[in-house]
Amino acid sequence: MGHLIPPSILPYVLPVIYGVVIVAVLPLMAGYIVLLERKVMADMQARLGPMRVGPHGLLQPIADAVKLLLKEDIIPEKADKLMFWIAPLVSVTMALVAYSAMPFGPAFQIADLNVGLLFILAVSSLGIYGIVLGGWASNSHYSLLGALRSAAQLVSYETAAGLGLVSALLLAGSLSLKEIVQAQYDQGEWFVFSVPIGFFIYLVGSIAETNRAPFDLPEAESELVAGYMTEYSGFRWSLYFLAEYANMIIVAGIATTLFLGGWLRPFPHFSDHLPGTSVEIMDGLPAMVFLGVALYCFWLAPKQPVKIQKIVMATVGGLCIALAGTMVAALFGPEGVRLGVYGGFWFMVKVMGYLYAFLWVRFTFPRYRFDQLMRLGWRFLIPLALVNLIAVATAKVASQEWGWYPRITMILATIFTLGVALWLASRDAKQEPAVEAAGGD
Amino acid sequence: MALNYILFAFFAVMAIGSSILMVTRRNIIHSAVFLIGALLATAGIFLQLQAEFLFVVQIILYVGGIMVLFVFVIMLVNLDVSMRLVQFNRQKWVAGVLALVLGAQVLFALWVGRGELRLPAPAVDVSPRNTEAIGQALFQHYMLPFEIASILLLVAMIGAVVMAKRRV
Amino acid sequence: MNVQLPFFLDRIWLIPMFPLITAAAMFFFGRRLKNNVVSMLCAGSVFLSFVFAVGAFFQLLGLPVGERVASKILFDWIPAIPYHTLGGRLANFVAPWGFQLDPLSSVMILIVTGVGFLIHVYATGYMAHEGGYYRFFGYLNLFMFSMLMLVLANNLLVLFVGWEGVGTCSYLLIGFYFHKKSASDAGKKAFIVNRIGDAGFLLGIFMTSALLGTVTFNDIGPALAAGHFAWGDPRITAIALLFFVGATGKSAQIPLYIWLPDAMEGPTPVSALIHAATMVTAGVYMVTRTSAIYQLAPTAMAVVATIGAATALFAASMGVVQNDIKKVLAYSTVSQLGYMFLACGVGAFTAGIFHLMTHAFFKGLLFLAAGSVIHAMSGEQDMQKMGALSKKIPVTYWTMLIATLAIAGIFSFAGFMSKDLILGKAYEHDALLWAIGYFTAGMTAFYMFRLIFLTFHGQSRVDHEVEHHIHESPKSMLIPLVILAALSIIGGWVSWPEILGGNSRFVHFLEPVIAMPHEARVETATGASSRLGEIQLMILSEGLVVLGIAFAWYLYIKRTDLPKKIATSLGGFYRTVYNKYYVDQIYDAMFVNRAKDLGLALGAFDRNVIDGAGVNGAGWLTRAVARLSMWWDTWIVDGSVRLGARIVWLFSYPVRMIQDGLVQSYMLLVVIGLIGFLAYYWHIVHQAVR
Amino acid sequence: MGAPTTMIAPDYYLLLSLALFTIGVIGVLTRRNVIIVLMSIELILNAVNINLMAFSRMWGSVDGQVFAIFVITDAAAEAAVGLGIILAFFRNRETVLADEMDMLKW
Repeated sequence: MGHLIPPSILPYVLPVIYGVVIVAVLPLMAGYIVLLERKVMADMQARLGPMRVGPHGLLQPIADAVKLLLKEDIIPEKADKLMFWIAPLVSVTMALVAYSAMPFGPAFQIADLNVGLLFILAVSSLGIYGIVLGGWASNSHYSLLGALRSAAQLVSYETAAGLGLVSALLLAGSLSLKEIVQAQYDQGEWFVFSVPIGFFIYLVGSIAETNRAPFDLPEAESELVAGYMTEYSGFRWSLYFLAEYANMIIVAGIATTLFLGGWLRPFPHFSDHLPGTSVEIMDGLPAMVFLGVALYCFWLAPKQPVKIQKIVMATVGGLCIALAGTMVAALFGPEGVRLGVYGGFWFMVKVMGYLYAFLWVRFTFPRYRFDQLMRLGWRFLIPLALVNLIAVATAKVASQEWGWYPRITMILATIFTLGVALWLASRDAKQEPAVEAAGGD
Repeated sequence: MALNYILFAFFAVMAIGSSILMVTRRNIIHSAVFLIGALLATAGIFLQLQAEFLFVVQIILYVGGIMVLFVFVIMLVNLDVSMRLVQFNRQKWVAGVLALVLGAQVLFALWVGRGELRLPAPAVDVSPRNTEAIGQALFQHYMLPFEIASILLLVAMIGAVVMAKRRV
Repeated sequence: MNVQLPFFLDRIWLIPMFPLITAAAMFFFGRRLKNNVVSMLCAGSVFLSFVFAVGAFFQLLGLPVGERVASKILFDWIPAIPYHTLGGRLANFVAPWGFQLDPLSSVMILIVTGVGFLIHVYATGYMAHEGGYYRFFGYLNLFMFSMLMLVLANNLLVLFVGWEGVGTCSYLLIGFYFHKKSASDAGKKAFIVNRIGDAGFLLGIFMTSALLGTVTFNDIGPALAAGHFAWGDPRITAIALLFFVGATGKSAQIPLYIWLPDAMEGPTPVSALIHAATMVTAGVYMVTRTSAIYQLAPTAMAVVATIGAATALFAASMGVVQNDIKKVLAYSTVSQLGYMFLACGVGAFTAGIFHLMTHAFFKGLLFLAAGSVIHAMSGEQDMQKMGALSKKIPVTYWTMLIATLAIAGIFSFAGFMSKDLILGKAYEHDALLWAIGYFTAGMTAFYMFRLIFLTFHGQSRVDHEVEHHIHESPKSMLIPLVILAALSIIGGWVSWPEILGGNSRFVHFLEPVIAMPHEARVETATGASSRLGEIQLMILSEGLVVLGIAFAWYLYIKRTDLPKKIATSLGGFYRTVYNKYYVDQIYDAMFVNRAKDLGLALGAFDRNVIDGAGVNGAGWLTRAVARLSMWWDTWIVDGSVRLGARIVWLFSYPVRMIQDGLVQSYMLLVVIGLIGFLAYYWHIVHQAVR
Repeated sequence: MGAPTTMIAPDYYLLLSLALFTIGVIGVLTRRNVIIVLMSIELILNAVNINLMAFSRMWGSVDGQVFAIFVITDAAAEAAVGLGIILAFFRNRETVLADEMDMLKW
């Protein structure tokens, strides 16, 4: 189709398409992550969760979205109109912009900046303005306190998380996300296995950065009603909501890219071809999974109480069939398409796993006090990250310059860092300050 | 081609406009926001100058760090008092005029030396590994300044802590 | 002498130390101690001293007669200072902190510690109900220490230390009831009068060391011998007279006797111990101690004898008319001291010391008995308000009667021995002196028995509220009375005169201390031959004494109305005597007021001349100059400074306008500078181009 | 990013930085609010950075960018200390106005 469009704008076409796709899909994804969250919560609490809207509440997100869009949009009297209007936009915009460097697949990436990782970090760190300005603009103490808290929280944990990332960057030797994934492919193992402690630090830091439980102090219902979102409602509120979940996906994507091997499938080097073809057997796996889901849906469909639900369930089954078909078709399609499809699949799978960890943590741990939060960030994570960084650097030097066996050095570094972590933890346990420090700065 | 000029014009106008607004706003928060805008525009200029690393650093440090600090402090100090006061001091007119005179002088300098500065013809990839290049320069040629800068930061940090600490 | 001395002799220096220690204890913690503890400590320490004294005495007796002297030098108080005496000899002035025990001082310490111990015991009873118990006994022990220092000293300076010490203690004890004005006045009077005497004594000491080049007693005799001083050398006479001035002060002789009667303000035990038994005899002791000097000064001897005799008569005459029981005893003390000086004056130093001892016994007893009477009368001292007490307080009565007989000189009582020895010596020396002493003896018998009759006999004149609780004193007071009574009886027997078949052992015991120059011995030898013998003298005096007693009985028992008549019949004379011959008034007129006037005059001089003309004038002058210079400072100096400052201020005005402390205006200046710089730069470039 | 085929003359960048610089100077000189003064200083530093960028691009060397990094470092330090001072001052004097901060006069 190259002849349809003038060559001058050719380089700009594909990115635009990708961008449109992302902006279109993201809200839907966010909605379904919410549904997933509620389902998981219900499961962990031995409940059913939403069941009414759609089969097993499958249509719940759509219902919520409609409700939010139709709600009245309230702006407080004393609020700073301009800021009140801008703030949510800032949040969501920055969240969306961050996707422009996110590699969903070897080809599925808007722009491969050679500072991609830094770019994502930078842009996602701008999201804080949405929160702070919104909290300030609504001219309410709850909002302001929540905003300040979340700002402080973000600034503190960005450092730790960034340092955790750097340990992986050391191994990758590049800031370009694509090359990072490539490095993991070349070195033959995901960096989560090389620098597990870096991964752990980033996990905690990312949870805090996205204001998720147990670090959800900015919107702690028991303390300040809903934090910076107290005065927001309706569409703007949903924008904040969207921004939060978009950010979750971003941090999950970053973690996937840096530690979980990005779009690489498990055991990327294992290759066993289908006889007579160049088809990897392992690539059949996704198709099989979708097929199974489809069959399950078809088996469920007649059991649905209402007719519409039967139809919906059947539709879902058909969707899954279609997906499986595409996968299979992609197997025999051109190289680029195949890589893109499968890369996207594995990427999303890993992201979902990471998010599941988020939910799991959220429903497991109680909320922190603010001073505890700060102490954890400044007195445990950051020193640990620094030590980890030094250890990893030493290990890398040892393996590169002195020719030690890389895995051994990495394991040694990890063990050393673990010791340090234990020491730090015991030290903090020793000097637990009084409760009067609560509320922090 | 044109796109380049368009980008530059966009960023330049955004930078100048928002900085003018920054200087003139009555509400400090608005000023801060417009300064952020100006900084982002500057970052865009950097990007257009193919300094990706500085572009990111500008965003992370300036926008994500320094300005967050500013907004923090603005929210800590009581605004609505200072908002109701006169915003410009006694010497505003003479100061403004003098600043403009200074600008005019530099403008004169630019006018004298117009057209003598040329950007080299763009190589196919101008320092594709901008980050590596900066790293090399920073850690080999500018090692000492780098260390001194780090010490400067340490001192500044201590000073800030001592200053902002209560009951001091 | 560093031959190994026996135990007690080697430790004579301890004798004063015991009272000193307890005195210090009293002053430091006395307030916290119970009364019985205090009395145990103080009396106990004095008793310890007494034991040591007795031991030392007998060990001294153990030595051969020739070298009966034990001296102990603790350390050099004033190290040796070489200097030239008036005689031109090179001498070495050294005042060792030394003690010396010879027959004389041994007798003294026996008297002091023995009588002192008894009086301590008495005081524990007498002072039982007084405040300041520990203070009283502290002073008393301090007095014991000083007195023992005085008698044990081996040189004049240490003796002077004791001398002053006893003076201070006497002052403190007379003024013991310091809240009573009369008491504190009496104390001050005693002290000041003593100062006069002490001044004389001190001058005497200076002259001694200047003339003889030594102050140590043992070296005085050899120094005199070495100096070849003629008999009656005026310098020696001067020394002797100066010493005698001190003696008159301490021993209450004319003209300095006036303090002793007032000293009766003090508690009775004090009167007994200090103002009868021991301290007042210090003068006699000192004169005896320096007898070597007196031997060479006949004039001084004559003065001493005359003064002594006059004092005896004079005081006795005043004692006749006193009504205060203690006053009577005080005047009798003065007159008895007069006897002692009479003895010294006629060269019978041993007799003087002998009388000193017996007098210590019976006069101490008299005072204690009087104190017992006062105690019984609950503080009443006027004999007019007494009478017929002999039944009520028999022990006191009998002991006092014995003492009276002793002082009156009835045969075989202590007083008889010593007094008749003195009279005999006086008679050998000069008939007139003997006559005075003889007459005084009669008066003594008269007023003493007047005291006895007024107090114990006749019909009672006691107030009724006092009447019904007259009571005998406690044992602690009576036992010393009894002991002293016994001593008053037998105390004199230690020197039973040869004529009555005795051997005057005491006198011979003292002989070696008194160096008799041959001239004096020759003189007395010649004097003793031609006149009456001792027996006749004794009989005469006994007769006179009995006469006096009978006269007293006739006046105060038989015809109690007569004394008034006599008093009125010779009114002026009586009043004169009754008012002690107005001596105090005379002294006031002659000395005290003159001294006051002098003080006032000096004060006026100080106020007007010194302060007025000198200080205030200088002050005024200074102030004037200061005002001048202030004007100069203010207008010229400061003015110029301010002028400069003003000028600078003026010229700095524009600069200061810039320095308004505002950051932004400074920034503005920076911008201006930048503009200027750029303009200049462009100017340069322009010229370079052209 | 696709490399632009034609380049813009550095003059434009210099003009831009000049404009920002002048605006910053005006802000520094005229605003009473210290915080805005500080922000204007940041603006001035940005103008400087633009210059550095342009020249480093012009000479094709990264030295200018390195200097820009140092400038940013300075800006961070200055902001931290300055804001600390402002906080302390506000706590003591309840004001953020520059022309009331004249305690060091003369």
